[in-house]
Amino acid sequence: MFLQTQGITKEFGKLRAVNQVSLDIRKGDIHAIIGPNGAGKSTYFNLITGYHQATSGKVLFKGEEITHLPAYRRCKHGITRSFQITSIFPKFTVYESVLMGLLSHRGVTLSFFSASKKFFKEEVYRILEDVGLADQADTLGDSISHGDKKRLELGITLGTEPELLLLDEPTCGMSPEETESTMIFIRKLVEEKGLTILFTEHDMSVVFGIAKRISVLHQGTLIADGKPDEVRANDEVQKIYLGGTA
Amino acid sequence: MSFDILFNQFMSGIARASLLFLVASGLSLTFGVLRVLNFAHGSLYMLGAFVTYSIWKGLLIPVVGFYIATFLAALVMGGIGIIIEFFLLRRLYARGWPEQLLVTYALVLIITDLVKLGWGGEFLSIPRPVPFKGAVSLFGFPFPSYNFFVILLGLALVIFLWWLVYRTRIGDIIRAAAHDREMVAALGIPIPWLFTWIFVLGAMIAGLSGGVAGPYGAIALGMDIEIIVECFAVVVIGGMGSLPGTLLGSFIVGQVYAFGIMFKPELALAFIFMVMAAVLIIRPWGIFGRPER
Amino acid sequence: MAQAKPTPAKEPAKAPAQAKPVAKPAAPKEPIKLGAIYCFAGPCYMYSESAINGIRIAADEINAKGGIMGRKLDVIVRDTEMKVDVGAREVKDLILREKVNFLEGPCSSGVGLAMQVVHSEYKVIRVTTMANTEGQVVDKFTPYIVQIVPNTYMEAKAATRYLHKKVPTAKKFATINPDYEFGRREFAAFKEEITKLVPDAEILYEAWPKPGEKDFTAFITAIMAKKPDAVHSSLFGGDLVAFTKQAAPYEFFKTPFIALYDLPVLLALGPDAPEGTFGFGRGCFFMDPNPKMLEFVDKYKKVRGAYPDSWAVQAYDGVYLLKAAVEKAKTSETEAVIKAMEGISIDSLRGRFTIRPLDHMGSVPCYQGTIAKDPAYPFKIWKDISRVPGDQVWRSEESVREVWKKTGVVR
Amino acid sequence: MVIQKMEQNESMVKRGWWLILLLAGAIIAPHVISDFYLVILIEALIMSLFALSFNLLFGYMGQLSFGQAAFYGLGGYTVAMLITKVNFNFWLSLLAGVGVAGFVGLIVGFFCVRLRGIYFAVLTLAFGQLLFVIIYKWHDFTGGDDGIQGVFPPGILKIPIVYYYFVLLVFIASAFILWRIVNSPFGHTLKAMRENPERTEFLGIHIARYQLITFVIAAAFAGLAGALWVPFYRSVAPFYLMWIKSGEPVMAAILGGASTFFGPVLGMFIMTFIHAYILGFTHFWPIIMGTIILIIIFALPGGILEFAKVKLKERQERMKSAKGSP
Amino acid sequence: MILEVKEIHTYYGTSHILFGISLEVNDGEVVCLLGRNGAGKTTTLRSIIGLTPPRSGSIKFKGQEIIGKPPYRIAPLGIGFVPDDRRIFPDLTVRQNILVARREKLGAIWDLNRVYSLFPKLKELDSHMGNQLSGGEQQMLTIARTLMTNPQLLLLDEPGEGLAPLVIRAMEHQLGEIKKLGTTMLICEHNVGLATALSDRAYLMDKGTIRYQGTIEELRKNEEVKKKYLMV
Ligand SMILES: Nc1ncnc2c1ncn2[C@@H]1O[C@H](COP(=O)(O)OP(=O)(O)OP(=O)(O)O)[C@@H](O)[C@H]1O
Ligand SMILES: Nc1ncnc2c1ncn2[C@@H]1O[C@H](COP(=O)(O)OP(=O)(O)OP(=O)(O)O)[C@@H](O)[C@H]1O
Ligand SMILES: [Mg+2]
Ligand SMILES: [Mg+2]
Repeated sequence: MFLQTQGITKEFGKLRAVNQVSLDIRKGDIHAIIGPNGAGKSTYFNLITGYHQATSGKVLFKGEEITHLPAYRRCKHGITRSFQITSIFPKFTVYESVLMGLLSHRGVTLSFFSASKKFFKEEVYRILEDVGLADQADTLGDSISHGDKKRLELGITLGTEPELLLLDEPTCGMSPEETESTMIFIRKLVEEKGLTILFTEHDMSVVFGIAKRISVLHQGTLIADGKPDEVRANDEVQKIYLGGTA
Repeated sequence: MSFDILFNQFMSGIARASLLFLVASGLSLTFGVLRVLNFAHGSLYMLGAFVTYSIWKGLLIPVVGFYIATFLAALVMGGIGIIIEFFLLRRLYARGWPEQLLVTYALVLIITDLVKLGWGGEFLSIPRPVPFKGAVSLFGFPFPSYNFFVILLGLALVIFLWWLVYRTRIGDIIRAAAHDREMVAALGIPIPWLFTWIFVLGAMIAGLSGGVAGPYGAIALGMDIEIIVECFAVVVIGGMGSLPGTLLGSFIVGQVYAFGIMFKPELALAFIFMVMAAVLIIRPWGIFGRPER
Repeated sequence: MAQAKPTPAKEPAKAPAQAKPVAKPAAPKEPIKLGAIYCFAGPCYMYSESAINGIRIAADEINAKGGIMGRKLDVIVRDTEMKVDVGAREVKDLILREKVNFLEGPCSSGVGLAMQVVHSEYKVIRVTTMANTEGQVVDKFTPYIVQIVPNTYMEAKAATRYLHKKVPTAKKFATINPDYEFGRREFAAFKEEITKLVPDAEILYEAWPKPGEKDFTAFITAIMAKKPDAVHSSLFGGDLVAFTKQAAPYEFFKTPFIALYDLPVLLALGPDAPEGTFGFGRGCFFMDPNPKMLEFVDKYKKVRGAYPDSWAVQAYDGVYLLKAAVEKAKTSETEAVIKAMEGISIDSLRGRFTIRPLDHMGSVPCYQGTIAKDPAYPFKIWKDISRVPGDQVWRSEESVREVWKKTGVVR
Repeated sequence: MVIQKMEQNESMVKRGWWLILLLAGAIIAPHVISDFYLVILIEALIMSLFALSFNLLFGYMGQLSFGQAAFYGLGGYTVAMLITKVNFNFWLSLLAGVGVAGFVGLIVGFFCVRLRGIYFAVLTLAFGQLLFVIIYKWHDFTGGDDGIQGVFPPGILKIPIVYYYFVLLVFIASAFILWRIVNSPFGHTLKAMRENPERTEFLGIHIARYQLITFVIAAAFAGLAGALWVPFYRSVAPFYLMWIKSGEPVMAAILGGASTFFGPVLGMFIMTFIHAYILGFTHFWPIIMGTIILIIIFALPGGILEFAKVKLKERQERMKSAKGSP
Repeated sequence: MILEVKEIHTYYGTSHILFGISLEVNDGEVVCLLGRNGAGKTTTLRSIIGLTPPRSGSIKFKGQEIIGKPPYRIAPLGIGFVPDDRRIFPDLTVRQNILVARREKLGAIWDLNRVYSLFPKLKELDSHMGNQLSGGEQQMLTIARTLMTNPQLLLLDEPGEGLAPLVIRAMEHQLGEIKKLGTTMLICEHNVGLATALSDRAYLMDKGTIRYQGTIEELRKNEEVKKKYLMV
């Protein structure tokens, strides 16, 4: 089993943001988590990536328990994430930002005396080409547009060459055209690099366009899990979330 | 050790805590809203003391002279606060806090020399005002009634600030602005003036506490640096920008010092920093502070 | 003359190459330069201003009468900001750039000690008129220092005797001293003397407020809780003002108390000065109203519009000491002046005193008195004044030598 | 790409000339300036090293330490005590100074690196003051507020000009090491933590560990600066550990430009020289320094070097666009 | 005409972003700005509210020139701004977040009850702190907060971003209601469904310029536009 959560729960005071969620994510899948606002999707992500510590339950990655590992260790295991509110390096150029992920992943961040410029030039440019930011390589992170920032963040996470990539609303804020290209790109990642992707999204055309499996959260509880068509056919899901839009 | 002695030591700790709170609350307020750690707060306090002295000396009104002088000095410091905020800080909000810190540090240097130029560095002193000249008896031990005055004033200020910050719309705006002034402005709230008034309020509190410190101790050069370091200890222990934190921080520092003096006088000062370090190790953002995440 | 070895370091002071002797024998009409280096910061600010006033008045007098051996006396003022590194550097500046012949100052003892290493290396004499730690002449003696302010040892000893004379029955004592070099030394001397005077004396409590403390409430209650017979203190300046005001409501001054109640403190306290409490000081007009002093007071009042305090008096004396020594040596050359200085006696504002050859300590008097009203002044002054000549209280030569043995001073 | 590379080379050559010129100046300087200014030059160099150590934290890691003087002072005290009390070898004392500062930095840093921003600044201030109070109060061991006097360097190092070349050498070596560090992958990680610690952590970086390493490096170099200073002035005092001293590199970095490598050095040189010059004729130095700070902050945002860099870039851009249009 | 933007040029520091944008919004109309990422939509809105004041050009609101005024002067004239990055005040509860924006004036239509009935979810969260909300909840709150200022012209920057489909549908409905009450709106939105359902007219932006303008019907008829911007 690739990633497995067993009865994972997170409480904020009295609020159970994530309630006993047990879910298996298979290697090579594109797996969507959907649900109304405040359903607990981001919190679920936070539990997997170590941003929050679970109140109870377990997270297993490739058979190993990682429930209480700090975030950076999970990244070393091969789990990388993007944030719902884009999180980039404002005063780094696009190039430098992507380089950071690579430096970290390839374990050279403790080398003190060699010039960082010399590292991984090709790899960085390849990623930049992939996410379509090659022409902005020398632009500062905070002066690219909202949508570009999303793509930059994707590029940064790819630098860590993850096995499991968690994307919190990856196309949110992107124009339809860019959404389309991002979808294509995500699909390509899975097909060519064998990545596993877990993502949340409110744009149903994206969800039903690329997801191979969909899980639905509602008030912290898993209420449906299955192939897109099964989920679409689920009455409860229609009632609380889709409302006939998909 | 008998109870009355311990109680008396406790009360002297409370008196010290009140004075510390008077000063530190202004520091905490400006930090809470403007996110400016005002190094010059101690200097405004010192200047307030000197100004109070001069007004008191000039007024020559017997009984109430001191109270009037303190009130006027607070106003004067408010005026200086306007100048500082309007001409200096206002231009810096968009920049990093280190630069703001440095500007207030520059003010420390400038105000010190202005005091030297204006008052020549003599030690000045204001006698304790009527009706707080003498002492009252607590468990058969005299307790200076002026200390009561300071304690009462501290309490009054706590209540006022608490009401202002947590019970008024201004308070909501203050807390909103502490985080995102651009958005508050976009909602149509005149941010620059809000900030000016907050800073002025902080400066007035500094001036007021300086005035109160006159009859309490001595007015002298160096009282700025002396108080500001302790105020830092107070706000750090309590949690920066938190009103209840400042209150608790003052209490802790006052008591640690008072009992430190009683049991191990030569280490009393070190105790404060030890407590401070200990608190920060357990709760890095102070007792009532909030973690950044 | 024996060479002083500043440290037990292996290096003998073989006329170190780096210390270019700068105070060369000068052309006759070249002015004599005096570097006045004081601490214009915090509590020292006022003392330093006073000292500079005293020095300037003395220099003006001397220059009006044709200078020292026909040479004008130039005063160059420097500020240490009460920081040791700045002090050490400013001394270098005075020596290297301004090429001063002599130094006077500073205020802070710590700064004084740091400066001493530097000017001794460059072989320039410093007269210390304010920083009065014994360390300068005893523990860390070099021949380039002359001290004409009663040192901590003398001062505390004399004050202790006065306290004992006033309250001979007192056995249980408490002390409150600022927690730094000065206060610590005063305390040590007090302890030594009081055990001599009252063999069964007991020190119940030692309070150590930090210098600059303005809130003594907790110290006061802690002291009173011990119910001592008398309290010794070396608090001074603004700290003493604050202490006095905070202590009064506790009826603290019912207990005999002695501290550095000199002119500025009495001025600041005004009506709040506790009558009947004892003070010690270093010599101002009401402590030693001799004709010379009173003449100085008039002059000072004309120039500054205020009464001179002891800091001005001592600084003034310092300039005249240098004048006398230079005139005796007939040159401003350092080694000759040192030789002339040793054993010299001058008539100062505080009466006649002599520089002891061994450790360059002046036999300057210590004063004590009891605070009282005086119709002649708008502030309180002292009565029952006692003037203790320095040679009655200073450390004996054997005792000095003993300390030197420990600290490695060879002479 | 190729053009970009050429431009880069060109600017490297330009920068190289700069450094060579500066170096030449530094070598001949003591022969042309007066004794006193030689003293100031030595001071400025040592303090610059102190400022560089501070700026590793501030400019690169993005954390303002207000307790850096504690390590500076510890370096100084270690040297002073070893030399005066046990007659220790001077060179080994210097090393010990670095070591002690670094070791204490490890302990203090362990607690401090968990905090950010102004909280970090105030916690370092607290620890700095704690160390200050310990040195100040531990009279028997450290000499209390008197400090320790008579710390002489050996042999010809007593001669200021020799000491100058020695300090210059140490400074260049240290600056080179720091320069390499900030441009290494480690340095890149530091800057990333400054920009966005959360993002960096989720890229697999253990923030606290990296900050701690940096803290120790910075403490060690601050200790080195202190260890160089004390034998030059022959004495040490608790004041060296005080927060006011910690403020000096802060000022230097912000005045000179914290985002540039040499900004703090420039800032420190300006401060040291102006200070020495102005104290010559007034003791109202604070008001002048305060005014200078205000002027620089308001007139030259980002600090002198950063401001110059921005202006230069603007000019280049203007020239480029002027050339571009026919 | 309630808003008239003429030839504005806006910069971030030295980089030139808007190259002479002109647009008009009539009273009671809903106009939307479409365009790819980085086209300058947000910048246009920020220029109007005064957060990034244009260097040249003219912006007239109800006939009054507002360029050069700070945001806190512009907003009270009747302009409300909903930023794309939400900007909830973390130290305030949901209720305080809403009330802090309240502006008393005559004929005010929005009050606490009304915004709560618009976003019932917020009512449930009444006493939660701003920093404890989910992304979508924050989005609702930021709209609610701006409505409390009772604006005549509402600038909405991607109001649908991060909202669940049902909520978007509800919001579409609510914005329709707001429109019926006579509030004018200028919307940037990538969600074409939401944008076109509400809007009367649209401007297409590209690289800091206006490329196309027309009514929604015209837009739908234009094949190229349809393919490039509407993806339908
Ligand atoms: N730090 C926190 N403290 C308290 N409550 C929280 C915290 N973070 C989230 N919550 C609450 O937990 C619930 C789930 O939040 P979460 O962010 O996981 O929702 P979501 O499914 O990602 O929603 P959206 O689609 O709107 O992003 C929400 O009701 C939110 O208010
Ligand atoms: N703070 C900034 N500093 C410099 N340039 C910026 C800044 N913010 C945005 N830009 C630039 O301005 C241009 C327009 O950005 P803007 O945010 O207005 O685009 P947008 O149309 O809103 O895009 P999106 O749909 O992605 O939100 C972009 O090219 C971006 O690079
Ligand atoms: Mg979410
Ligand atoms: Mg946008």
